[in-house]
Amino acid sequence: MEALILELKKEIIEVLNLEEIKPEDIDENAPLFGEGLGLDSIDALELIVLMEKNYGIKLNNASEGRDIFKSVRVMAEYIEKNRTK
Amino acid sequence: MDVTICSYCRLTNDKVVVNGMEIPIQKTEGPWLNDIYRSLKISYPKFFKMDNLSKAGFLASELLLKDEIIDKENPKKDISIVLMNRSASLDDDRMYQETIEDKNNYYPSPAVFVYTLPNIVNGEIAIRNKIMGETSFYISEAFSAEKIYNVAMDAFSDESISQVVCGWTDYELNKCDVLLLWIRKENQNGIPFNINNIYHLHI
Amino acid sequence: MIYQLSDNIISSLGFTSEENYAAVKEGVSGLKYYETAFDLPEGLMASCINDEALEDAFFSIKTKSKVLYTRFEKAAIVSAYRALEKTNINPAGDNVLFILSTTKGNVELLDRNKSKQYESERVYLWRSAQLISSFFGNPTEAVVVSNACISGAAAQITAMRLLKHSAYDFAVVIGADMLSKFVISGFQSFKSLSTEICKPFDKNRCGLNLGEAAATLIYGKSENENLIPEKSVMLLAGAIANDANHISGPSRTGAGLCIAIEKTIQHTNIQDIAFINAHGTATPYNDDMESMAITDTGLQALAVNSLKGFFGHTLGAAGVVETIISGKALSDNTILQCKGLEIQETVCPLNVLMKNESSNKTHFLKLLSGFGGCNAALLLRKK
Amino acid sequence: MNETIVVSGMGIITGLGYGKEATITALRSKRSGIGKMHYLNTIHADYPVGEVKMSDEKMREFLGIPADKIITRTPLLGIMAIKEAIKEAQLEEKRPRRIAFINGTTVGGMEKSEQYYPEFVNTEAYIAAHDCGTSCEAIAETFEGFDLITTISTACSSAANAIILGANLLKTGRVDAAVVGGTECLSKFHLNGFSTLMILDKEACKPFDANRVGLNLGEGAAYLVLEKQSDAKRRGITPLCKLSGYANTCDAFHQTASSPDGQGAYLAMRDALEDAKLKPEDIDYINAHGTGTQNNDVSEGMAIVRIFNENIPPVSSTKSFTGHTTSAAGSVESVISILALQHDFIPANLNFTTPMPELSFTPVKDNVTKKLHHVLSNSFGFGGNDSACIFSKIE
Amino acid sequence: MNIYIQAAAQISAQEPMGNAWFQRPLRFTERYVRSIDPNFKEYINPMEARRMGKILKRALATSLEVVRKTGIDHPDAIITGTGLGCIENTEKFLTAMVRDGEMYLQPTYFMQSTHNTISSQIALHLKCNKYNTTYAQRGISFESSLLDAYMQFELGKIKSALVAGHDEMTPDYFVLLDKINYWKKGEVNEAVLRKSDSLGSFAGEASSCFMLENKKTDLTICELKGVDLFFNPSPLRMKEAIEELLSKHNLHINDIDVVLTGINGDKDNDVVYHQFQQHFFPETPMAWYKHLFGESFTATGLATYIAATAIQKQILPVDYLYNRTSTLNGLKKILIYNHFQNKDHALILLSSC
Repeated sequence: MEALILELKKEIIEVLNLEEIKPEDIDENAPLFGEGLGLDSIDALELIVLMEKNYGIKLNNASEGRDIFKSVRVMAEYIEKNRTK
Repeated sequence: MDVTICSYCRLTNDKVVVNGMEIPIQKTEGPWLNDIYRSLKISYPKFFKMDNLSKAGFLASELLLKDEIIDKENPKKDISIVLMNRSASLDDDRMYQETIEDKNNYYPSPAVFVYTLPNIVNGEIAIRNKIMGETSFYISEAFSAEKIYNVAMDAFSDESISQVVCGWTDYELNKCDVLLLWIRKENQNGIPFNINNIYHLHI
Repeated sequence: MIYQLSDNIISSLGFTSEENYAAVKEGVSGLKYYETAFDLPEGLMASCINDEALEDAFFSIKTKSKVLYTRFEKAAIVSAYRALEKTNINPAGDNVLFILSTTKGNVELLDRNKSKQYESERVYLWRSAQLISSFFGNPTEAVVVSNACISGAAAQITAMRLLKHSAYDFAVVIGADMLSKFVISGFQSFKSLSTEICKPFDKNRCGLNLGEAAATLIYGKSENENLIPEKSVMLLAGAIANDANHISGPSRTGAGLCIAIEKTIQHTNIQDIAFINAHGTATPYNDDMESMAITDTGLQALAVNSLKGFFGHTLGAAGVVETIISGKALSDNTILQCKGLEIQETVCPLNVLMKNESSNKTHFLKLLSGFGGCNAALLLRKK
Repeated sequence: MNETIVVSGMGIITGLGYGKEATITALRSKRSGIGKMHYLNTIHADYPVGEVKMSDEKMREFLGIPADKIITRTPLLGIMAIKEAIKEAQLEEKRPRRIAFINGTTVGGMEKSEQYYPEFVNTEAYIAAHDCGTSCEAIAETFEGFDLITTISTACSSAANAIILGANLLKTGRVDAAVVGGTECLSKFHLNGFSTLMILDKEACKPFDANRVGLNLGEGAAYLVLEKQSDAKRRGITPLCKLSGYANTCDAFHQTASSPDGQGAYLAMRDALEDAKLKPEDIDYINAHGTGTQNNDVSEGMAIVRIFNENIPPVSSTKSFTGHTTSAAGSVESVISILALQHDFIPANLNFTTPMPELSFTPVKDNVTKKLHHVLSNSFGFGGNDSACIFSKIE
Repeated sequence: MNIYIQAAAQISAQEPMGNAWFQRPLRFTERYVRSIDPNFKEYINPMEARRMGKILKRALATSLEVVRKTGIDHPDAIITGTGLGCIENTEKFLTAMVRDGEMYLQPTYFMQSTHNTISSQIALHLKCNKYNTTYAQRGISFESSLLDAYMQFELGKIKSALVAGHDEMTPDYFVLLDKINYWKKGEVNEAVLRKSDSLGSFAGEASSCFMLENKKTDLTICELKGVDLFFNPSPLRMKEAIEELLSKHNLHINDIDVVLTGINGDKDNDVVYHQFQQHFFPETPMAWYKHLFGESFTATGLATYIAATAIQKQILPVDYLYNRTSTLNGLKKILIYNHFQNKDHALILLSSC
């Protein structure tokens, strides 16, 4: 689980071009949107691509992401449960 | 107001150019400015009393005004001399400082001290040509065609002034950088007096 | 025409224009004899700014600047600061132009012993001007006028021209020169210094005294009517002309000064002129020359004074200091005495005042002459 | 400078067919042009689209363009539409002195670029055809005598902005007539783009419906010929209608999403009304942008409510007929708005069943016959580029 | 009606933002020169910048520079000209689409690929709800933007406008355009470009931004007197247009001090400028600038920057003068003439004020 969280952090940094941020700067329990990292709806779409590309999880609707992208930990838990690759 | 450059003179460490034509100078082992003086066959013994800044400005003015002011005697109240440089009179200031630096060898020289003002060069040119209009000197960090243009044009705000000797006269640490312009208002001949042309004449 | 919006004088007589004027009106001179000064072999009669007072005044300006300023720069800054303080002008605005009038600036830094803490560029006048204007956050490049002893008048003429046709609304004209071994030894070598209080226009005048001052005049365009203080003085006209005679000595005839005066007063009724504040250095030649020019221009009946007996010759500051003091006198309906004068005698006789008089005339004429054969005249008027 | 600008001709090609006749017929019979994809080769063929049912070859044949001439689909559609517009305005027979052509497009020659990318082996000619300006030039060159051309590329509001520029060119007297509008073909590029934004509907789109999912892409072209009323009169042309007002504003809210209160849309409609010197109650029909995405329809709907309050005129989105013709949408829907005005007819908003809880109005479900005087057409684009045009009957 | 250029900013192959390079421009011998970028962190915070391609960062930085200089943070119009738009992001999306067969595509590249991303990002950053548009007409994209602004000033619709021209050149697009003879095949230098005896120029990038206003202030750099576009104009039409432009401002041919052209070393391109000069301005000094910046769809933005700077400084260094004369009658009026492939033509007239 912790390995997946770290992997996810690195992937998020890369795909969202969070140049100034290092994996250890991201609190896996903090909200990704709004307060925490301050991500927006386009980032959500990018994360949906990431989920499909890297873990084979297909989300059809942007609103589905809302619950999944609460925090890195929630994301990782969801991936563990649903991954197809 | 249309102002044109009737003649111009560029004086540097290796060249004397008047109205675009290089003047041949007989070089000797001696000081460059003295070589120019001799090559021009001017007879003005006071020249040798001058500091380098005044010498450089004086020589440039001689070349510049050669055909313009043949009459050196009658007062000319319609001409101003407005000059500018970077180092003021520091070249001479340093020489004077040497004369007072050493307590044991203290011999303040009035002949050197008298040149420790940049506007003395205006005075030398004025005396030589009996020019009795305004004489002003400004300091600028670097050559600026724009500033030269502005102060020269401002000289015409005195309505009795119809001609101005203006430009850049700098001499410091053996580096001579002079561009002198003879400008005239309401004159059709010559290069238009504008910033662009001043800038290019200095290159 | 441009208006004086504010002013300041830093001199041996005080650190405000008002203190200076009050002292002058009382007849107090700032000249003092120094047995030893500036590491020079001879004694000196001079008017010097009190070092400690200058340091205190500079210290009292809260600044974030980390620059180490020279004495010359400090005096100029304090003077400009005190003049600006009395106005609502934001010196950091790009409609404000600084004009510095000085003959020798930081020349004392040529003395290797005094220059160690400063960068080598510090001896350049433009560098001092940069530091002074940037102290106030001013974004525009300051103008430096260095026209020997007429610099202070030349700077005011420059201000008048620039305000007329440029976008600037205000010109902060600072005139400043400090005494140094360099300057004093030079004048001594000329044998033109008097060891006593100078005697302008006097039969027995025998030379000048040097002085230190930093003075500031803030000029504004006449459009800024509401900014103009009640007792403002305005600069109506000014001219510069050359003698074309001799680089260090004045013309024997006052030809250049005549031209400058004529140009300056050409549109003025002479009856309106309360007095002529002459250059009056108290050298034999200068004062004779001035008497001739005043006579040749038909002004010999006017009251004449010189302020050199109060301040000495403050070189690049003289034009600014003397314009301020004369302006205060004009507003005060007073013509100041010519301190030092005992027996008036010049080639052409003049009406030089030996004690203060009152006059409610509206104008005064300011004269200056300097090395290089330059002469300047300014005409000013009460608001 | 205050002279009335009129529309003296127009042309259109969309999924509804080629020409005004085909268009009005389809609208009247509520026959949508949205359906299965035929010409675009993509893995996303399951998305329904408003495709123009003509192959490139067919259009070349119709227009008499030789097979070896390099031309992409976007300008082909444009030429089809411009021909009709020029003919109606009689620009060739009764030539105005100077004529401008202002084209709106975003995709340009992308549909060929994506086919040959990245190598363009043996097809170098399509490299130059990639940029938007080339499409404009290709269309302009089919008609002798355009004096001034340019391309506007503000995504889905491009054609509306072309109308605005054309009107300004006329008002400042730079030209005597302006052919304005937009053209856009379907491309994999923007189909995939919209797909990544997850705003495409796998079914027919449902503008202003509570259960809307997203938009259907369309393609097409449409142009208006604009001129001053006095010039039309001089040329002996009876104008179709007036362009009485227009405005361009920016939502400045988000790169792709519209603000929840529709600030940009609100300002565009408000300023267009002001430009036309009309009051909200003067508007008889709003041809909405109404893409059918969650975001657009609530934003635009809120803006409509803010402007019209209680008195909301009939609203419909004809994207339910044509699909979203992106850069061409502004002129496609302007032509539809003018057809509505000419025929006193309000086209239906297809596929509507459930009112949106956020809005106090519902779109017109069925065709309505009604006397129309002033019609408002909205066109909004990515990046918050919001424009509105008002067309009015000449009475 | 008067229109003034109040502030200007540029990012190009010369030093960005400031003007120090103007009198000492860099010279190039490469076929492909990219712009020198400023430190974008001074303009855009990293969170905002992270999705932006080069062209967007340049656009935002130059815009913020003119906003800062003028204090106009809500211009009445934001208008961008860009020949190619955000080609870097377009390529990223296109490459991924072709490579991965329309799978796993990233929305960011798509949403920042459209041409109007530039104007809308500026509006977004400034929170400016006003007029906002984008022109993409190849070599006259910038002029189209300027014309739009000009007309709106004329119609009294606006009092201020931010007008910009931006184009980037990616390595891939450079290669593509190389295939169709946009670039010279051998070495490029001033002498080669001056010769104009072969096809092609060298590739550059151009970002320029101007704040226009209808009133003159202390900041004013120069006045925008006119801008006109022409499609396939005949010589007669061009003559007419020049006469109209001059007479509108009571000017004579001799009042034009310099004609600034888009001479770029391509023989087909340059001959048009030479003819233009011979026909219409035989006595007027001709200037060029593309030898110092490279060819770019919106290079005319840089031409405008140069002409404006020359008028402001009243200096046009000999580096820009094609016929190397340095004596000018003045620098009060500069006419910028640009054409693209002899189809799209444009005139811009700038004047001192």
